[in-house]
Amino acid sequence: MSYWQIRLAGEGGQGLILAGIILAEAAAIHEGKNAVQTQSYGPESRGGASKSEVIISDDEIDYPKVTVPDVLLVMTQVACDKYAKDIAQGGVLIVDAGLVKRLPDIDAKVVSSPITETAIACSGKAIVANIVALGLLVELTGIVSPGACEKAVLARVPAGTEQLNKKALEAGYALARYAVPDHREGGR
Amino acid sequence: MSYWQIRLAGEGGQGLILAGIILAEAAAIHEGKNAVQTQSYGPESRGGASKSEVIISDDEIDYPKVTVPDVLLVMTQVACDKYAKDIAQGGVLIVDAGLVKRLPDIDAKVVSSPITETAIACSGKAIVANIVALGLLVELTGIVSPGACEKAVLARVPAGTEQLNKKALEAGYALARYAVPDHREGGR
Amino acid sequence: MGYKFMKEMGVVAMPKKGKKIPKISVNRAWCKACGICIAFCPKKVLDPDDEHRPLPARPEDCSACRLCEFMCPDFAIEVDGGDGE
Amino acid sequence: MGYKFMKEMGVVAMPKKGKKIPKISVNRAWCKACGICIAFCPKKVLDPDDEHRPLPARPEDCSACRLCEFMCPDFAIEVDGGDGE
Amino acid sequence: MSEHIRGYLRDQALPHIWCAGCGHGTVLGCLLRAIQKAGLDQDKTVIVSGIGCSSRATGYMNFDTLHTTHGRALAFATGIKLARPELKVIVITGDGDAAAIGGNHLIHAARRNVGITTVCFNNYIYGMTSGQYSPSTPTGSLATTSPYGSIDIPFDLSRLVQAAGGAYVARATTYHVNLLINLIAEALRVDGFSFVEALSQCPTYFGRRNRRGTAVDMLTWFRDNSVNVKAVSKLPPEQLEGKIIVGELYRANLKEYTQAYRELVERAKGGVKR
Amino acid sequence: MSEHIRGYLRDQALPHIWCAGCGHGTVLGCLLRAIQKAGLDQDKTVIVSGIGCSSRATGYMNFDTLHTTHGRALAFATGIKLARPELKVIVITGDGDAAAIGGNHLIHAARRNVGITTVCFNNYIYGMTSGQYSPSTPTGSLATTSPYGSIDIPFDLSRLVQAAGGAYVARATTYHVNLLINLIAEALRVDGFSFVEALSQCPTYFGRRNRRGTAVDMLTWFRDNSVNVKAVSKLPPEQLEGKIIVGELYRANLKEYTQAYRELVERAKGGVKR
Amino acid sequence: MSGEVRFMQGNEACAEAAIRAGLSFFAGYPITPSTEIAESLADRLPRVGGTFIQMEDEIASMAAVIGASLTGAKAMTATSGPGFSLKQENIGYAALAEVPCVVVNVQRMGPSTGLPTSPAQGDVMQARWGTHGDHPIVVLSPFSVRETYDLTIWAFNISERLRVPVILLLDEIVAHMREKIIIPEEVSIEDRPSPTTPPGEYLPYAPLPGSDIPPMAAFGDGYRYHVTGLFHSESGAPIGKGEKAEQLLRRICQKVERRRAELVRTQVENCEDAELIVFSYGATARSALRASRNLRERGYRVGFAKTSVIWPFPAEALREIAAGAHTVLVPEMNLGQLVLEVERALLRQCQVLSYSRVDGEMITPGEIERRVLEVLS
Amino acid sequence: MSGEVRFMQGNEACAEAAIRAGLSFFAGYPITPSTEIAESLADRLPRVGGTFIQMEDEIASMAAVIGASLTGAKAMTATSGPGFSLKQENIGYAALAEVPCVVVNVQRMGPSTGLPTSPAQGDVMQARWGTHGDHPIVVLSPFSVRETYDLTIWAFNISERLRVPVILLLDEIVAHMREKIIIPEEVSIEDRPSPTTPPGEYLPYAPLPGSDIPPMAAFGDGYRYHVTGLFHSESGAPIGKGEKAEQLLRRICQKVERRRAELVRTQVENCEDAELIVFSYGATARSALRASRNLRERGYRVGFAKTSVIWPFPAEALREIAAGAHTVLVPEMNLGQLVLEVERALLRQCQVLSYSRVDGEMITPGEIERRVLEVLS
Ligand SMILES: Cc1ncc(C[n+]2csc(CCOP(=O)(O)OP(=O)(O)O)c2C)c(N)n1
Ligand SMILES: Cc1ncc(C[n+]2csc(CCOP(=O)(O)OP(=O)(O)O)c2C)c(N)n1
Ligand code: SF4
Ligand code: SF4
Ligand code: SF4
Ligand code: SF4
Ligand code: SF4
Ligand code: SF4
Ligand SMILES: [Mg+2]
Ligand SMILES: [Mg+2]
Repeated sequence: MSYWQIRLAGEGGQGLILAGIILAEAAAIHEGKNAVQTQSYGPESRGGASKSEVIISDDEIDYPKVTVPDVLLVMTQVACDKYAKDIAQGGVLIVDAGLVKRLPDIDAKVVSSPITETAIACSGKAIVANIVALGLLVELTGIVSPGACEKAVLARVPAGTEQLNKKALEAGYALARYAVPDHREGGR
Repeated sequence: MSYWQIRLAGEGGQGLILAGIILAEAAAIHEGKNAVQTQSYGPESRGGASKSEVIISDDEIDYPKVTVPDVLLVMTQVACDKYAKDIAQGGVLIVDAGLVKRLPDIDAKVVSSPITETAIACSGKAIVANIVALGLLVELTGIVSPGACEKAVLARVPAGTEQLNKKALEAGYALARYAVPDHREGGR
Repeated sequence: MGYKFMKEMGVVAMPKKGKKIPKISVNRAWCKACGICIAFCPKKVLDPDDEHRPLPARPEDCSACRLCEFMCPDFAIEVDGGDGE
Repeated sequence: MGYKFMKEMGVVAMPKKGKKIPKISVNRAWCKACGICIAFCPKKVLDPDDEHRPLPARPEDCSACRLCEFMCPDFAIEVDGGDGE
Repeated sequence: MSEHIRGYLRDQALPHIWCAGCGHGTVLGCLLRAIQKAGLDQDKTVIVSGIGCSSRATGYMNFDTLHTTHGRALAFATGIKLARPELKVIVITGDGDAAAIGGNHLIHAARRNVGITTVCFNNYIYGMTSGQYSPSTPTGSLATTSPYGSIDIPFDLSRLVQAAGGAYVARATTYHVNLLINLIAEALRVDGFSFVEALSQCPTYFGRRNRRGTAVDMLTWFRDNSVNVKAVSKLPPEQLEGKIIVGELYRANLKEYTQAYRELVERAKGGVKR
Repeated sequence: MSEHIRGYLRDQALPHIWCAGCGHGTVLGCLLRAIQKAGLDQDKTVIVSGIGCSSRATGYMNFDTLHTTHGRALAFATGIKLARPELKVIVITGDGDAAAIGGNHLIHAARRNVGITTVCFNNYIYGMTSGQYSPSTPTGSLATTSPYGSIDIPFDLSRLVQAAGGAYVARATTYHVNLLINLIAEALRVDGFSFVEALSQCPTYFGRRNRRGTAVDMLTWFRDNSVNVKAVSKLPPEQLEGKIIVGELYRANLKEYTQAYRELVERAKGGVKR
Repeated sequence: MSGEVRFMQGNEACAEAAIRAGLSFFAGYPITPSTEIAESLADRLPRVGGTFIQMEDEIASMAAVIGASLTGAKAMTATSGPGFSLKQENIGYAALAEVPCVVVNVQRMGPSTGLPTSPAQGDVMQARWGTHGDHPIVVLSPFSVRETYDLTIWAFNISERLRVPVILLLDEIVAHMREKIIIPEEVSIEDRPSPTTPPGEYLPYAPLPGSDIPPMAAFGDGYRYHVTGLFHSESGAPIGKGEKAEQLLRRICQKVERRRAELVRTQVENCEDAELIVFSYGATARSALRASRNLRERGYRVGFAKTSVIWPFPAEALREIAAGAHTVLVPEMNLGQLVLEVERALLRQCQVLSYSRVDGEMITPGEIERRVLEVLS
Repeated sequence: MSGEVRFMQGNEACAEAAIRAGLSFFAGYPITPSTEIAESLADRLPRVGGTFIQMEDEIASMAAVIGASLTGAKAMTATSGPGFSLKQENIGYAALAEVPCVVVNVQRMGPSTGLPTSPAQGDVMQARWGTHGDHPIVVLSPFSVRETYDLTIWAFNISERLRVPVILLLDEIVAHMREKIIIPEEVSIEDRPSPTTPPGEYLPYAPLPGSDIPPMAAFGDGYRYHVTGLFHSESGAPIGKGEKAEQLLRRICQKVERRRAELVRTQVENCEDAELIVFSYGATARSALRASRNLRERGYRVGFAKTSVIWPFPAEALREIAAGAHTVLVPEMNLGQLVLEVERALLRQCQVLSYSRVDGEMITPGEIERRVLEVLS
């Protein structure tokens, strides 16, 4: 698949915009692909829902917005309820197990992992949950290589936090290996 | 003649704008005719040349500017030099004899009268020269009746100056009777 | 125009002893857990709950000065009664 | 860039006696006859001509204080020389 | 009293959009309490605001409310007050709204002494647009448009207004809630232009970027760095250095503009020209 | 000296458009003499003006000159000064231009203390548009838009600027030519924002309508109604009532804005953030 | 027609008519050639108990007018090019918040300070498009003092009825020209729709059933409602993007679009059999009228048409007027602005030519005649 | 193409490209969604020795930019709808005084405060007609981050070469979208023409022989010349009405008109045999491109065309592109603005349809496809 649509949704402060940018940069800068990242702004510039979308493609990307996400990461129940139904048939839904309790009944792989919990466990801070999620997503989908992803992470995070974020990323990779895809068939 | 084009030209402070308005009002309000008055503004709102134009007609007036004046009153040499050539064939050029020394060589009746001098003589003030000129013009041309003109003057001048202006107007009428039309034929 | 303030009203302290104990009401739906009321209560009446919202832990100490109410940026805490003011 | 100030220069006073008499130049093309120089000359050097422009009537009294020059709104009067300043 | 301010809020519009710990809610609360204290008629009071986080306050207030364009609240309010002088007109504005783009309307409303009470929610920053420096940002502060520290010298807003005119100028912070209520109530009683500078905290942008800590920390800083105007004369200059002077700063007895206009109308109707 | 100011004029543009007796020519003359006195480099001095009779002055001055839009001269000038700080930048403005539509730019230029010398030709009126009242018109004056006498309270422009910021504030009238020359020369020497309020006569509109007589009468009035700031402390308040205080009114030692910016650039190039 | 005979300037007529239409609030800032409007009203309004204020600038004037209108006053401001540019932001506010107001722009030669005392018609497109975003607007332009009087009253009526800002576009010639006018004894005056519901039930942005215009309560009358320049719900509360937002914008723009037919006001002479029609507006129409008459007298099949409504542009009406012509000539004191609309209206049916003059002088009948003869030959 | 690979926002690309083009002065006032441009430059400019200043408002920002440009600096400001309305008066000044400058307007939903964070294309007509009086202007609108970079540089080049203000019309989508771009290693940079005469002989508004653009001296370089917003002679001195005034206005407007052909920049796909062409600009062109490709894949004879230059509108180029089509569909995030120009360009050759959306959301390819299919069926 050379055309990926990815949506990361949650709330302000979870760092999902940054995660989307890093993912896109991994593809665009480190793997020579095309990528576009967009995000939604609320009527106010802060707080509330947050959504970051990424398209990654070998070809030119014309329409820049995600219509049918192949991969959907949700970090709040609200985001899950709102976006799960949009996902592509056979796509991947990744949820933070600690934050999303009600899983939707959709035709997609559903991966529920303790993302924030893992972030706290590996670094003591929930703030790197976005990087954990990114590692998980990359490892599960193979959209970009782990090497490209790591380079992209290190290029973006604040100086002095490289080790912390690298650990978080690796924790995300590890999570993926333990993840139990909760794959169900069936109508809604 | 039911369509008169009149131009009054001189410099700021001579009251020619007001004279034009009074003439137009005499026709429009007191004689039931149509009238339009326009004036030219310099690039600055004060000083310098001043021009007031009036059209009086029994019919509707479409184009509001004077193109070929039937009557031209000039109160400076500059105005005379600038506008005399525009005058209608057989029109009337009225000049203040004290202010305009060089008369043009045109196909029109030229009346040179001591307007400002008369104003000073009859009232002690040059300021009513515009009303003297108006009286002279009205009496010479018959554009409006003396009665209408007097009403129009009295309606416009500042309270307390009615007598002064009436005297000036009458002095103008009187001047007309002594005026020597300096009528010459000839090309320029 | 209705007023939904009470709808999600939080913990209400119960009168204790003979002293008139102020009623401290927290609107949990509006409270944004900023901690201002807790920090500036001169009598240390309020404790944070696990979501950092105020819990009137010691209402009997409350002087009904209403500083918490006045300082709260979210109209989320109200103090009624008491001998204060 | 040329300067046409002198072009229409007006009356110039001639030196008299031993004292160095200031040269007072009036540019009649620029002068607007406002009367300021005449009114405020502390030595009453200037008289109005029949067009109300200044005429250096008593240049020998001039102290070359240049008030007339500084106050003139039209750059129309200049004072040179003299023992003043 | 608390019963009462509920009626001053549009409950269906709440909770408000302001961030957790934002001082603007506190200032709004103080304003509503002052309105109550001053006994204003809710149907005869109009609240006007510009654009900014602070200016969103009007949307929550159960009065005739007008949320205008950025910086122009006082000009709109002047129209309201002049067209219907019996109304009480209150302007809510921010430091950016009042003093950056709106600075001219502020000094002119003050100059004319038109009967408007202005409450400026001064948080030293443009909150709404995510944290650019404002004309009240202290020199050296970080903001998104001053990544190397602001080199601008801030206005002393209260001093500026006083120099422009007006009848009443006062200042307090979100820490001084009782004082603020009283000062606004007094401003509402004044006949003429009154101005209350309410220093407010923006923990999200000004606080975070300048390492001022939480809302609680910022309020604590207000507490520790303010001096009441009544104490000023008793303190040595060193102790006033960098301090916020709170309290009533200025009062003048000048004719209110619509009153002067009413007299003008009398003259005009009587045919008197001057 | 007189030889010299000729070179400061664009002679082909003269005589100027101002009315007979208009004070603006006098102020312009004083400004040119002050430029000479302060020894400015004619090629490195830029004069900027807004719109108004006063603002037409730039057209007569043999410098780089910029005649901008109404009220905005200081904002244009700020761009010039910041883009090329080595230039001396002078703003010529009127009371309407500076204080009505341009009030905000005035207080902000003062606040930032940007190195611009502003000379405000204050004639208490909008001359160019034929005599409407301005924010400096005395209460009660007649103007075309105040046929019943103005009810507006005027600004004290110098006081306003001082409250906004800046490094130097002074005032004189067209009667006080030597003083005015010296004050402007001093303003030009100051490093920072300097403001000179030059009271000027408009015999055509302000004078005529308010029966102030001829230009000579108006200058006489200036003479008889001014007090030098140095004498103020010696006079009882009654004698100061309604008087124009002339002289140097204010001076402060603050860092000039482009200097602060230069330091910021050093920091930024050095990679230091604050 | 009976009524008082007056001789007055266009600017004066505008001021007088405004008072006649119910004006009780004027805020302005002087600028040539509009200043006489403010000056007249400074004198007249206090005598009728209205309010005149000279604000600190044009932005503030526009703001004050909107504020005053919200209290129920009929309110107006007057300016010229530079000030009109400055008012644009708040004109957009009035359009979105549906606050009735009349803005007079007496056109002078631009751009920028331009030629401040010379006439022009250069703000025709700006009057329609000067503020950001799509918005409703009505623009009227008279060609005589009498029409200035009439259109001023109509401007207030339209503004009040549709809750839309109306621009009255004069030019320096019409504004400063003095003409005889007979003040009509009867004029019909319209007011904004008033709420029919009590305060508790009032929705400030909900049109009454069968209408597209919401009734408007006055501030101070107890309705306690919210007005904002943000997109808003029927209750006046700010809303975000989405269907409701689109509905709001479409409704306010449709208020004018839907009434295109009512907003036609043309004057036509000798067009039935004309092969060429001179189509104009404002003072230029005076020259066009004279030119067309002169040419008729000389036997040419030339017609005259003018429109008093600039926006919405009367495309349909013009198509009918010009049905038989092969050419429509559009003289304007600009580089060709309204002619762009004429082109869009007529391109499929005939040739459209622009005649423009931008030297600060009025276009003369003579030059129009010469141009027509060139075309016809 | 070789060069540094970057992943950046449209707003950032604009800031970076501006510096690349030689920007040394930026003055602005924050407003969503343009603020990142100011924020980037507040960080970047000091590091390259340039000047960043946040002014007290948008009017002052525009003024400061003009002032800076007169000293020889390449200068820019950035804003969004409300601020763009406020800048209009001074944009007209720059146009008349021929001061090069670039004004970025990141479009959000208007009118008024509108929907501050939602995209729109509602300022297309305002960008052309927002200031009073006829005036020259060039308006560019990119559809990608890469094109934002390129058009920003071009904007400076055009502005400098023609001495005309250039408006860069972004929309919130392009401004906030992040895309991969390869920073070109070579870019061509143009500067304003410099005087060839010594100071004493310099006429600031006299074009060089064979040119219509006067050379421009920098303030502070000893030329001592006068710049005014009044109509002026070649020496810069104010003039009154008359022939000279007309010549000035025509010359400055002709500077752009005459270069219409140079100012064409279109992108065309599958139009040769298309019966219907989707024509667009800005972010909407991305949807149009996708929609047209989808429809081609499904066998429909649909083409795509977009323009990067909004004004002067490329009417001639479009006529050629659409020579074989029976319909041109113009999707826009407004109520139909550029379609008005498309109509004037094409009315005599084919059907022109508008597709508009104004709810604050981007137009999707799907809705364009549906509309096209409706038309084709
Ligand atoms: C004409 C215009 N310019 C800029 C903006 C963008 N803007 C909105 S709010 C704001 C600043 C608000 O600052 P302040 O008044 O201090 O309010 P705060 O958000 O800090 O309470 C700005 C610049 C705008 N809406 N309109
Ligand atoms: C935006 C704008 N508004 C209004 C005007 C009209 N106007 C020109 S000069 C002026 C007032 C000038 O007054 P002041 O600055 O005091 O100068 P003076 O003529 O008295 O010297 C006005 C209102 C304008 N040119 N531009
Ligand atoms: S009323 Fe006073 S004492 Fe009681 S809880 Fe609130 S702040 Fe504490
Ligand atoms: S101050 Fe208000 S919002 Fe903050 S924690 Fe207390 S109740 Fe909650
Ligand atoms: S220099 Fe002084 S003394 Fe001499 S004429 Fe002039 S004002 Fe009089
Ligand atoms: S002051 Fe100047 S302008 Fe006035 S009279 Fe004297 S020389 Fe002439
Ligand atoms: S951004 Fe700042 S001012 Fe705005 S709501 Fe948040 S804390 Fe308050
Ligand atoms: S109108 Fe007044 S300010 Fe203007 S030139 Fe004449 S006297 Fe001077
Ligand atoms: Mg703020
Ligand atoms: Mg003045």
